[in-house]
Amino acid sequence: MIPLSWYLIAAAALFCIGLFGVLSRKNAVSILMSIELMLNAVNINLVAFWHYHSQIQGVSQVAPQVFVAMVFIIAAAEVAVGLALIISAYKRRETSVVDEMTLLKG
Amino acid sequence: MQFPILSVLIFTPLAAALILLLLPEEKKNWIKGLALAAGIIVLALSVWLYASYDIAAGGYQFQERVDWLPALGISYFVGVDGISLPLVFLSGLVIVSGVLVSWNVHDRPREFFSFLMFLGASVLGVFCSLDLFMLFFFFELAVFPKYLMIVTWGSPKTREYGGMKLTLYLFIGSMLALIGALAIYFGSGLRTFDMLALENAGFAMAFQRLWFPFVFLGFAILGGIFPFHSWAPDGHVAAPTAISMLLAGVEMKVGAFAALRVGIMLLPEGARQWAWLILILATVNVVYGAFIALIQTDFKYVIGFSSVSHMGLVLIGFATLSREGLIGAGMQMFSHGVMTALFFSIVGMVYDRAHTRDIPKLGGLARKMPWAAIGFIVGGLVSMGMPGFSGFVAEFPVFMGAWRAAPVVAVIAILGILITAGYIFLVIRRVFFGEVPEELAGVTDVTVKDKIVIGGLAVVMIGLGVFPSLMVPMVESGVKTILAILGGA
Amino acid sequence: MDFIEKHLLTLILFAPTVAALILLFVPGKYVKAFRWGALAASIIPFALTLVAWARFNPDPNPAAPFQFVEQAAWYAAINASYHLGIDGISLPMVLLTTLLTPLALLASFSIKERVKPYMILFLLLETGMLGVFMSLDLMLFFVFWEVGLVPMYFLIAQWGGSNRNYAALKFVLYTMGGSLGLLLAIQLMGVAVGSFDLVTLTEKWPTIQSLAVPIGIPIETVKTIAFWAFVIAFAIKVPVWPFHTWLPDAHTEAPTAGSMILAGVLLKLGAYGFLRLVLPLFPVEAQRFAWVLAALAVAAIIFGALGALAQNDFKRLVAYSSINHMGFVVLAVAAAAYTWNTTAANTLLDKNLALSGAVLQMFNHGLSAAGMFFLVGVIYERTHTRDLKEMGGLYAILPVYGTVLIFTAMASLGLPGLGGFVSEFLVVRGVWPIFTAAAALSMIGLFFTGAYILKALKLVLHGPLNTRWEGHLTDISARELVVMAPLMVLILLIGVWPAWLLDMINRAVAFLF
Amino acid sequence: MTSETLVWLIPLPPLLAFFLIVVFTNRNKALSHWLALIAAGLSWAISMVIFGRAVRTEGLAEHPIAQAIPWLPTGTTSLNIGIQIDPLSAVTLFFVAITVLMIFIYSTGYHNYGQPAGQHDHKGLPPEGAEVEDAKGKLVKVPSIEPMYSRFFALISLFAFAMFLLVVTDNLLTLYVGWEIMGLCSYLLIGFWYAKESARKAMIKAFLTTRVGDVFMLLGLAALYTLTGTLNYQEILGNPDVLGQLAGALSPVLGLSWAALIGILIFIGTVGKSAQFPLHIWLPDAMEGPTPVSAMIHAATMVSAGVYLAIRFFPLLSVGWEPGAALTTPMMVMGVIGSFTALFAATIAVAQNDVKRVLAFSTISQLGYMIAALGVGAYAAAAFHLVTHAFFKALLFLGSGSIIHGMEHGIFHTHEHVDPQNMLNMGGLRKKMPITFWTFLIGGLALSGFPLITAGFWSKDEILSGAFKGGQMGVFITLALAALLTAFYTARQITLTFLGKPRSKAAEHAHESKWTMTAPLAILSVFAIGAGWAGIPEDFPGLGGLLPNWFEEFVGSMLHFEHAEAVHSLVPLITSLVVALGGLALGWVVYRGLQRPVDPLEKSLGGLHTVLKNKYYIDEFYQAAFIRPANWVANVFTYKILDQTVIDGILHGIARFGVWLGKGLRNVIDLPVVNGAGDNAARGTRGVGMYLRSQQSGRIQQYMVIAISLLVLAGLVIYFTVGMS
Repeated sequence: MIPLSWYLIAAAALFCIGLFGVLSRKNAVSILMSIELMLNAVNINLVAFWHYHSQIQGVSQVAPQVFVAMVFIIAAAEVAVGLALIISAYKRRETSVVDEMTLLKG
Repeated sequence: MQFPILSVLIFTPLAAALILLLLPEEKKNWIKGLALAAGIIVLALSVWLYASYDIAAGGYQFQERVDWLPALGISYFVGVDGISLPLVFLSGLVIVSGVLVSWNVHDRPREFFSFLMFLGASVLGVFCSLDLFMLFFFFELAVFPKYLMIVTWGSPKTREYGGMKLTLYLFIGSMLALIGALAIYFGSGLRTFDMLALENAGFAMAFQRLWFPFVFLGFAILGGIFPFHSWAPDGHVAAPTAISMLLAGVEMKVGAFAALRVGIMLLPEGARQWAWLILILATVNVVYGAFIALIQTDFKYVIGFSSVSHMGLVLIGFATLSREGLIGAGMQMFSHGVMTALFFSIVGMVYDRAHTRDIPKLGGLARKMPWAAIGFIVGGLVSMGMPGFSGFVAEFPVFMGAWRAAPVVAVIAILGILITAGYIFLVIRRVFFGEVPEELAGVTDVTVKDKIVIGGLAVVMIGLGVFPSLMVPMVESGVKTILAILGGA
Repeated sequence: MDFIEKHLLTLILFAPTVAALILLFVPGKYVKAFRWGALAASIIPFALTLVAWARFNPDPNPAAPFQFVEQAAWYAAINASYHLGIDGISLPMVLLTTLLTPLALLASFSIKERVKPYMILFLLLETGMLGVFMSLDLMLFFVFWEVGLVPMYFLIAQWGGSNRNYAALKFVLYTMGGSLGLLLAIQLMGVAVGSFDLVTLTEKWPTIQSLAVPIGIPIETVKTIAFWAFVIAFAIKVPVWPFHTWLPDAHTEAPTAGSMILAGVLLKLGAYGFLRLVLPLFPVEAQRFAWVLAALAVAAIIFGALGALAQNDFKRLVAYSSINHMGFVVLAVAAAAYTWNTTAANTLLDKNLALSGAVLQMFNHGLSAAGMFFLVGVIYERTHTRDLKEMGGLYAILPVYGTVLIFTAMASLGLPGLGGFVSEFLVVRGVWPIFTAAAALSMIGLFFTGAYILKALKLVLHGPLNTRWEGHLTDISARELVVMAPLMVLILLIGVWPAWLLDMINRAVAFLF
Repeated sequence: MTSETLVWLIPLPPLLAFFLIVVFTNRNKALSHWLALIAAGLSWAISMVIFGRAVRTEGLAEHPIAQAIPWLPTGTTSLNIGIQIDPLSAVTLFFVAITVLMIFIYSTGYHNYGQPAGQHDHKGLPPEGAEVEDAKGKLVKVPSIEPMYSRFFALISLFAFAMFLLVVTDNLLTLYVGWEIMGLCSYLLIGFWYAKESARKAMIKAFLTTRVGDVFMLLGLAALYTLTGTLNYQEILGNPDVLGQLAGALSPVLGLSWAALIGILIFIGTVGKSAQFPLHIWLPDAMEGPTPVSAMIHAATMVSAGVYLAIRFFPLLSVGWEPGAALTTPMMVMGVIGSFTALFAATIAVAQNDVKRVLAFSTISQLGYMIAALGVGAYAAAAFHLVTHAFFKALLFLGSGSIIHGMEHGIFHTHEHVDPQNMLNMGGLRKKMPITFWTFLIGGLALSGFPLITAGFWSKDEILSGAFKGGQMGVFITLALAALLTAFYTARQITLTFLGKPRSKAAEHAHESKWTMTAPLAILSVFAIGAGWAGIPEDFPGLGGLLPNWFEEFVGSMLHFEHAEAVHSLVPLITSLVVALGGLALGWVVYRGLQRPVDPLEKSLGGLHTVLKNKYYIDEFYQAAFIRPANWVANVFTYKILDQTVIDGILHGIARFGVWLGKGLRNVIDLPVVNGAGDNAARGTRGVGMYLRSQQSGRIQQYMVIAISLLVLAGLVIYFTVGMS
């Protein structure tokens, strides 16, 4: 069977991709997607650890799935809010490029 | 549980402030009316308090106490004594007059009056709090509206400068004071901000000597102590009339009062140790302020520096730590509050009509606005300590105290009175007498509301000067407590 | 009636104030109302003073040296109380004040503009002056002492002559500056003795051994300084040379009635201060420095006379004459100070004569100086000049005025048979054995008094008539005669029969000093 | 009524008249002068009654008619004033009352009562005369009535009051009162015609010069009152103990005894009032007043008052002196000053042309006589001369007034412009105005001491013999010389005025005055002769003892020591005969038949004459030595330098310093330091803020980069620090 570390590596890779996207993408939407990637990376970790843990102890717990489910829900909500913000921002500013949204510039 | 009159007193303006913000912009008369109503309620309550305070019993009365953060020993704890009650009354007076004189503020009256009420609430809070934390809370509450009002409604040329300067000075002051206060809080080991408890904490000598300067100076900066006074003239000049009245009339007393309440009453030994320094600084205040007022050509700056000079007398009174001195200081706080409020209101009236504060450009206004002239003359006589007016009954004991503590101070500070007489008479002559410059030909007389303000304040000052017994026993009862502490420590 | 008896002094003292407050609410356009109202109001205290005079027992009673005493708590916190009372020294002064004020008000009927504030200020002024003469509490004394200044300042600064601002400011600042020392000394004494009551202070202060004050200098020095503080404050008011230069300016610029009161009463405040406070409170110091006072007094007499001789401004001349005349009062005070603790019968007599002379001189000078200033005002209203050189020969067209002027001038010159002589003779006689040289030197002043009075008469009345006045001048009016009549009658009365007044003064002086 | 009450009443009527005229009747001339006349008459009547009673009283000197009331309460004691009639005041009262009454009557005429008011008359100027139509309907100029007629009578009434007061009082203080009131009246009367510049100057000169004496006298009063505790004559002068003490006590001045010092101080008062050298300068100028005033002041009353005071205080002045003994200091002073003045004034009188000025200087000279007499101790003689002189000098003055009137009449008639008072313009008036002539002649002879008949002779002779007896040869010779000159200028005056031919048209048309003026002359001339017979010395050869020397006994009784009767030597008698007659003759010879109005002496004396004419330039000297310096001290030193420069300078300096200090504080400390500190602190904070602000790009990703890199950094730190352990 596949050892835990593979999952972790994959998750880490995924997280890094997401992070890179967040930091590098100009478009707010792609930044949002990158955030999703990072969240999913976390989910992979969660699931992987749950599996690993249940195998060792032989009993499976519910809490981790709940965690994951919670993350999905949050992520979904977040995407919804995020997209809404981006769209409204796009409506006002005719753009979705974050570099052009510098209202908070001191 | 008796009727929580102090809370009502403090929260009436606060509530008024909030309601005002919710009122529609265009309902100017509602706004003014509400503000005035709140002010009058405050005044009425303060008068009622003043009348029903039991002088014989003395001490802190009308106490209310609600635990707020027991873990930290913070509680909502208010009460008034013979020192603070006159100041409460003063605040009431000045708030009402402030509302009246700023009756025709056209620029965003809603916010204006709301902030005015905020300010009122904060000063009342400071005077009433018996809890160090509450005191600080109210103390800081004032900063925000003050700044905004100066920069928004102040005189265009200097309002940013004045407002910022004032805010910074006061922040520095309160920072120092806060450090001191925290030191007291932790040093007492009582884990409480209850000042009555802290009064009997019996701090160690070294401790008191170390922390007294922080607390006292911190608050005294708001009292305009030399060399941290320079915010006062600039701030007063920059501020709109009503705010100048509140600033000079009440806020400076807030500083002095807090310095007394927290500094001297909590750290009496420290006060004893540092009295000499305060005496020196305060004496400088008196003479220095007077001298500079003598050569000002800006009507409002004259008054600003005269406040510096007079607050010096208050601080001298404190620093003498003697019965007469403290009585005098208490009286002087009230007398100067009323007087300077009157001054600034009249300066405002003159400015609104003449559109200049440059003394050389003014003249002969006594014919145009006799009430203003009379009011200013009365105020001037008070400020030069002319017998028969409140200034005399206030300054005389201060000097007696000075004789007890440090005669040389009395001898030097008396100079201030002469110089005050000098610049007051000069200003009266240049502004109100002589020939009317043609550009002032169109100046109109003051409004009825202005007359009410002038008349009211003037009557208070004269009444007090003729019958000092109206207030002295009250102050005396407060001084008893302080003397007990000083004696005890 | 009982109320009046109990509060006679208070009534006298505050009747003008009350009247002033009432007038405050009368619209300014009723000029007549103000004139007559103020006049009527000022006659009330005069009438009451006559009542007091009638009920006054001239024989002092050691148990109660002061009469009509009233005492009420005023500033309990520092033991200052509202304590009034009069004795044989203050009663004449009170009478002088309450007499001169109505006359001055009558004299100011010629004031045309801003009558309302004028009359109100005048009434307040009267209260201030009366208070000084009545107070038996040092703080109260100071209160009224200062209160008197303010109305006078505005009277000069508002209704005065061309240079009024300078004069008014000089007057008020000089006097206030002088009284700062007084204020400090009063505070010190209050702290040291713990009371401001004159009676208490007079007992305790002179013999006090230690002050409750952390002051690094021996008590004698402190007392000496306090003494000088008092002396300078009063010396400025009297005024004694060299503190006199405010007086000519103030007088010259003040309105006529203002000058009348200024010379008639305000100067007396200073002299009264010497008698009531300096001598009783600082006997030792006063004795030590009596010679200085005497020297200054002689300087005042001589330089006052010479200064008057130098003037060509009629009003200034009369102003300087006040310095000259008040010098005699101070000279007498100095003599009394020098002999305060004497027991020798004849020295007691000298002191007594000198001081009685001083008080009488105060009264006389009040009458004659007020009269002179009024007459100057009368001529000024007609000619609109005070320059003596522009007058001349007016006797021919103003016979009545001329006669009145000569009478008053002679009174001020000290012509025997008129008031001035009696007091000046008493002073000289009293001072002679004590300060012989001073008395002798003062004769120089007396001589030049004659010189400047005659100079004035010569330039105003005599000589060829300056034709520019031909037909322009009207003789003194009935109202003005009514002002002068009481003064002249009193001057003559005192000159011919001084006993009616002197007796009271004399007993009081003999009792006090 | 008792004598006391009567005496109280003597001064009152004139005072009453004064007030009534001033207050009520000054519009009505007739009423005014009647009031004055009645008042004077009353006083005169009472005085006569009193005099009569006084003469008949035994031992009046010891027990005078006296009464006193407390006037000035002085502590326990009180200063009393009252009245006292003793021989001296009785005789003074006698001549004062008469002369005053005469002068009052004379004045009505002198001021042309009954004449019309002049069209061009001005108040304060002598009346110029009025144009009226005479019977033939042509305009003629006649004397016009004095515009200030009523005022004149008011003033002389006050004057009379003062004089009476001075005479009847019993103490020095009241005397001083009367003394000073007279000073005032003489001031006002000399300046009666105040619109004349000369009068204006003269009135002030008179008042101030006498005041010099008065202030010293006041000092004397003070000293006397201090030492004796009273000012009453009897208690001081009638009390040897008091006098003894005063003589014994040493004064601080020049080692004089108090008696001497006080004596001299009081005597200086006399010098001022009686116009003795060096305070004589005012008297000649006083002639600016109307002639009755000259008579009043310079004969009957005021100047006599000075001598009266000296005589009155003779006991004090001479305390410790016995006849024949050495003189006391005050007596020496009096002797020297008196005799010098007598001669000095006589010399000046010789060179004067104004008829009144001559008399003025002769008055000074005669007063000098009296003072000198006191100096040598001839007490009664001095008093005697005082009386006689009063009569004949009043006579002479009124006579001169009458002359002037006559001349003015002439001037009106001829419209000639000559000085009616200049004797050189007169001459030959004897026929024009006989009454005036004869009376004036009597007066003149009396003045020059014409032997035997005239009063002047007896009194002068007494003085000379007194000086001779006293062994004061210096005084004796000086007085003798003075007497010679007196006789000379009297003769000169009479000759120039009445004898010879008129030297001007005015003089030709001169005209006798009306009876109101001449009647007093007649009456006075009776006394000018008769008064002398009251004092003929017993030991006078021939006449002696025909009449008792009443005056000597009566007045002499005032002194407490017996007069040492030396045998009467003929030297003084012969001297006085010689000088009197010789002088008269000389004067007559020199001026007889003078044609042109030029004084022959001018050539013969030359420069000396100018000096005399100018009164030895003493006025000029005083002007330079005293008056100008005094004015300088007043104007420049006291006022300009002391007051305006020094004292005010200091005050203004203080004020300026205050302002300067204020500016300094503001500009040197407040703005740069105090404000500066605050502002710089603020600026610093602001700087930091600005820097941080630049970091706020607003780029969310940039923020995150920073955040994460920091996070990583922190992680690494923690890993390597914590994780390693």
